[in-house]
Amino acid sequence: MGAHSESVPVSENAGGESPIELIEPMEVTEAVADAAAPEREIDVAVGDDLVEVKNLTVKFGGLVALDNVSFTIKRGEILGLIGPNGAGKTTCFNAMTGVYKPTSGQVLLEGGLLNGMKQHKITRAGLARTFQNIRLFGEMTALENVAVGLDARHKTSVVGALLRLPRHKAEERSAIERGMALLEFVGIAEHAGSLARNLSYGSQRRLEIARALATDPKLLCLDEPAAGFNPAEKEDLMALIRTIRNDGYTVLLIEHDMKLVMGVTDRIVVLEFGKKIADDVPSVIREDPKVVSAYLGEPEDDFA
Amino acid sequence: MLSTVLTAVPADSDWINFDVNALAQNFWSATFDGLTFGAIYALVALGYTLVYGVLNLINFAHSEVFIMGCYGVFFTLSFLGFGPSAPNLSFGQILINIILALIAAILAAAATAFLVERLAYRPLRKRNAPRLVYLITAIGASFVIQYLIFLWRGPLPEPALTMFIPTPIFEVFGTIIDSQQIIIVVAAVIMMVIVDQFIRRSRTGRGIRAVAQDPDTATLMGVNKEKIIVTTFIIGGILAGAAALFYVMKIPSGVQYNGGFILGIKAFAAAVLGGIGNVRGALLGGLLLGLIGNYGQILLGSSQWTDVVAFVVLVLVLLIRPEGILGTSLGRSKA
Amino acid sequence: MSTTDGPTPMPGAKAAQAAANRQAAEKNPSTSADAAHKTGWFGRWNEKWQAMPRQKQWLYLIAIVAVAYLLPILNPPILSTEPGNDFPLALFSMAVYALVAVGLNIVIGYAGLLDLGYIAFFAVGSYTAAMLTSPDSPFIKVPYLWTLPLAIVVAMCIGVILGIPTLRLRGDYLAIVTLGFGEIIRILATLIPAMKGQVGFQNVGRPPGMGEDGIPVFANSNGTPWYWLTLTILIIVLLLAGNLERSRVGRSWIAIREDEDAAETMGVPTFKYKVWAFALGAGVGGMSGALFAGQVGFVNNQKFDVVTSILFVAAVVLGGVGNKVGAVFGGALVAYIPLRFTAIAEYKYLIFGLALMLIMIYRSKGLIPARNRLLAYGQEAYARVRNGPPKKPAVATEKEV
Amino acid sequence: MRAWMLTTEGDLMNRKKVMTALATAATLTLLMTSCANQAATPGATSAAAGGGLNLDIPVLTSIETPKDAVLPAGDGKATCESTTTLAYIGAETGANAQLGINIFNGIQLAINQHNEANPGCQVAFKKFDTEGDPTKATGPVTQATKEENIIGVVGLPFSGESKATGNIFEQQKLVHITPSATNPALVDNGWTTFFRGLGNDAVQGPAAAKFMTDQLGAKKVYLVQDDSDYGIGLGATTTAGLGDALAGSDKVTTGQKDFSATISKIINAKADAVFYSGYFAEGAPFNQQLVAKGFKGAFVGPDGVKDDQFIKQAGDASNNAFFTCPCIPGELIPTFADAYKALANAEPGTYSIEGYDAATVLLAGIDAGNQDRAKLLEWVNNYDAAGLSKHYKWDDKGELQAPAVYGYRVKDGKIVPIGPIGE
Repeated sequence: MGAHSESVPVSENAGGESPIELIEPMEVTEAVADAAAPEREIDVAVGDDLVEVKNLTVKFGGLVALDNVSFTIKRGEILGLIGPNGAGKTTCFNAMTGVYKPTSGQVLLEGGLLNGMKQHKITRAGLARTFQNIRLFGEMTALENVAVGLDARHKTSVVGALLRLPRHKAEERSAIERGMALLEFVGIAEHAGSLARNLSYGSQRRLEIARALATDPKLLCLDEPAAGFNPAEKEDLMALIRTIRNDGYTVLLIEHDMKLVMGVTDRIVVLEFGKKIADDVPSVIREDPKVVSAYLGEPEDDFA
Repeated sequence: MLSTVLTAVPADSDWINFDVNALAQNFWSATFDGLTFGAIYALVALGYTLVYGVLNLINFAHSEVFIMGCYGVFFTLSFLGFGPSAPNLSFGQILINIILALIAAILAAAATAFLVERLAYRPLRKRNAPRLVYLITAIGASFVIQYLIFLWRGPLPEPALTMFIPTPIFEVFGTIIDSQQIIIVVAAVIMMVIVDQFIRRSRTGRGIRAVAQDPDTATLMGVNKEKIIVTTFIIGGILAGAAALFYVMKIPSGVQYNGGFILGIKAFAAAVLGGIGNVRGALLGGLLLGLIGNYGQILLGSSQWTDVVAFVVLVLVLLIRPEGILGTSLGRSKA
Repeated sequence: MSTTDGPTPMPGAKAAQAAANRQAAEKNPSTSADAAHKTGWFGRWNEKWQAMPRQKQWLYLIAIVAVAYLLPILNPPILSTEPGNDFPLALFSMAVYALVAVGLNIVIGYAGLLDLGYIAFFAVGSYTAAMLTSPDSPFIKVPYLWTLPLAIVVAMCIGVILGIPTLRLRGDYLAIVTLGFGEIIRILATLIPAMKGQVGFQNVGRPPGMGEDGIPVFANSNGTPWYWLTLTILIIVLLLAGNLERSRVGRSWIAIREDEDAAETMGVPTFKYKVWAFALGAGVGGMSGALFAGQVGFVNNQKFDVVTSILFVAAVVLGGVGNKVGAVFGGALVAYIPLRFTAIAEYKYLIFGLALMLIMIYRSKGLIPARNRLLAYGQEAYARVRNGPPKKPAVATEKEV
Repeated sequence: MRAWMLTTEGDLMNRKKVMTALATAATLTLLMTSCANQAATPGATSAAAGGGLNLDIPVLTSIETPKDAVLPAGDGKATCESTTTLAYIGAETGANAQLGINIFNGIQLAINQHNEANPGCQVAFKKFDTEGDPTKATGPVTQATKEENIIGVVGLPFSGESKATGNIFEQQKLVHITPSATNPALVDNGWTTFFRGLGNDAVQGPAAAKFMTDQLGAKKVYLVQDDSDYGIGLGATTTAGLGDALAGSDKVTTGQKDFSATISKIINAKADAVFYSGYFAEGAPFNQQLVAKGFKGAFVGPDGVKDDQFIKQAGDASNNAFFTCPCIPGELIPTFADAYKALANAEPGTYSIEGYDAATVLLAGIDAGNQDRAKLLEWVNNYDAAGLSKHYKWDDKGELQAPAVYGYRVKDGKIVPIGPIGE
């Protein structure tokens, strides 16, 4: 961690939540971010509420998977969502991204209600996600996978594509540019032409992130992105997540690996049995007795 | 667009009518007859439901499992000297012959189900094929069976088989109920109750439900998933074989190479109507579909409407309540 | 698999699962190398083709198209279906089947929707052409060529009407609903008097033009002009399908086929694109039906059976699901075999049924495996990656600091 | 919950067997109880009376052949190019294959006899398969018309395919004689190359009506027609011929299997004869169900029903069946029947002799030196001579001038002729 350095977001208000230092690679990153999402508004205040989860409850039959959970995600932060297995992390995540209909409660993005919206509309509203078990489009190349994400912002109609109208051509060109930039950003540009299913495991995870970033999200939700990674790969991933944040994205991270969570997040929400038991910066969470007891008896966990 | 075609039809024809009087007049006979057909649909529907529960797939070849059962009945009874005219035998002899036919039908259908599972489904399961691949393979299997029968037996229906002349048993609401209707409905319902209890109470049944609910966990817990799948196919086949006997009883000239096709769609519609994956739903859906089809036929004025009505019911159910009337799946049903 | 599953049933197994996932994923590259090897001569040929410069590709294409147009005149001895069947008419049949397969490929191959009642759209197109041109029909008459676009529109409308209730559901429901629908159209043609059941419509219209001998150019016995007309339409449809393929539409379809939930999550309006696929496929099917009706000159309810529908599926699967060139090949083959080898014509359903099974089990990519190119300018980008020195990824740069 | 996981496979299987046995046992019990009832009251109540009918019409054992009948052998002195070809176009495979086989065996017999007798004129014979399908017929017909050597055609057997392809023959001026297509409207297309070698449905319908009312003595005839061109057309002409004797009518569809609705109407109408205007595929189960429901009257069907399959499928129920057919019982012409049997290893079937006679007309033309399409067409146009089965002379539309309709009945499991009807 010590050797690690962070690049700066383009935002002038940077520095609200975490200390930022200006260093060289910034230029590269900035260029990439610009290319990937040229129209993105990044000159916004860091620290505002971006997403509000209000009294979210999800029931499956008689089982309460998520019980009246509320928290906020602030613009420009990396929020960790943790908890022992079965605590309701993924349920919470799925309820936010529209996979499940919450039994009650609300999810607001920049004040707009997301509940009841179709999943693809939620994505377009600015919430993108990756999957715990990688779900790429296996028969597509890496670049095409990213292009699907980019299409979320494209406006070509079926007729436009059929007749190759100018907008279609322009969007196709920009898709190539932005797609390549994104692949470069996550570090797998040389595999742009490989089928997703032929990529190595690590590259697949990175590609998922690139694909999610391609939808130009306001909030990027990562569902256990380090699952199956070795320590070195986890280091790389942490660096990538930070870079993403520093590029002006807000990140929600569900993770099992406590070391990773503690190392990369700005704030952590802890769930247990579907309820929120803690919500604070990592250093406080680490000492919270409730959290510690929740995690006791989890043999495989390297929480320490 | 279709509706504009309909309204543009010259008025000289009575191709569709809403003959409420006819329905009122024939209501009870349509009801009893509909229940008879419904019982047959229900037995076939169970095969769809069970396989769907376990594999999450529509077994397109199930209609051919059923028609092979029909051929089992046909060959056995032809061999035993039955033909288009009512047999001149004592009731004991008829009974024994029918039982032999039932056994043959069950064997033929169950063997077909087994082969379909082995040749079409298992190789795909081994390499974890996508769903579309299963569907196409099953369609291919169904096609192959149909045209093997076609090449063997030709395009025509087999000669009719009359097992016995239905005799009036009693009269309800001015409608005579005959022995055939009673046999079919009661036997089908009893068989379905047995299957229902089997699924609920027996060890294999619990295995089936475990696989339906979560195949991976079931495997981890020591259930032999492959064996359960084969068993499910075979149970479906046994029921289809029994349905075949009743079908030939009801429609003696229905044994034809492609005779299972429409019945298969109707049975599937019945399974969806009741809630696919739900054993009791299959019974309910089958009986309801039999009734709806028969009422529709009388109301609209041609037997061909039965198929259209069944199809429309299927689409409506999918539209309004895709989980069916009873809804719950095989795995989730209470133990 | 499904994200709508309830809570994970097995606590404590996540790490193991992730490791297993990883193992599975790591295994893939090696198996795919095998797969590339298995594609055989066509695979190699395909690679060569992709590596060719655009101009050279065009040259080859023009040569192939020219040969295709000349086929009825060349009547090559081994290929020819004569003496059993007139070769130009056989070519017409093949072209119609190819067109059907290209249309159905949009539905099955791109969007992964198994439509087993495609014949219904073919029938709708046939009836549209027949009812608007045949003297047996009470409706207003229009020139035959107008019925081609009309058949597309009518078939698309019916596709949308049928698609909206069913496309929200899982794929296999769609399969059985379409199967039923294919049969229902036939029954309705029997029941509705205006559709004249088995009696049918005679003297369906044809494109204008009269030969010197007083025989219309587009007589039902003159296969060549019908073939040329259909081939031209086929080429246009192929070009348009290619346009769609290399656009967000094609990407959305393939994404839906690969993983519908993930596609939805990536912002693809999956339902909308499924309806589009269904409707566009229906449109092509309708047009094929209108062409067929025009050539045969006679339409009744007997030929629109579900069996033919399954032959259509076989055509798509044979060529390679998702591959439009394969679809052309598969469609032509399905029409050609019974016409050329009349001795085995009786076994065609058995043969194609077996082919469906065997191909799905042993060679699920079909006879002509090819991957869809989904980016309009993808080749340039890939060439850049291959040729130019890859830029150092941003993250790697960071790590060095 | 856990106990079952430890169960051995054997247990599972046994369990299943028990269940199956239970199911079977339950079914058996049911069957027993109901069959007991069945045995007590055998047979169903009869609703219709068949008493007034004259069902026992004597079987025809021989027919007179015209003394001056033209035979394919001719005088043995004919000469022609060795490329001269006649063709059969029609079903060889598919659902309608049997009818096609009957016909082309007849043609083959005529050509064989001709070629044996005429060493100087060896006519070639080609067959083209349409499967009897209008949509498939254009290919083979076009191919046949393109082959210059083919100067005459026997075919096409079915009305639908004839309708779809008649214009191609007309364009190429190729004469064709259909041995079996009976739709009256076929001659109204203005085709000069179309000839019909038998009576059409407009002849058969009234003949059938007359047969039912006069010979069978039916007072109330119920007419059931299918949805085919053939069934509808023939139904109309029969209805007209029946007049007041028509007790009612109903429609069925191709492929229908359950006829109970129609049958209850028939029984309610107390009809003593049923005319089924359609094909045997539906006619056979229809009659079987009709008789099973207690119908005691006569079942009459046209040439579409007259098929051995009808007997096979309807079983004993077919004993009440009569057929009308514009076809001549070739099996009663010993010379023809024997030669046919030697060739085809089967009895002559429906339309075998029509095929034979049609080929004879064309062969006679070739022998008379009419060896191109135009001349052969002219020859058929002016033809006026007896064939083995009947006299052949066509009017300007291509309709036979003196067609005959024969009646047939089922006796001892076979279809046998009962003589000309409707005269």
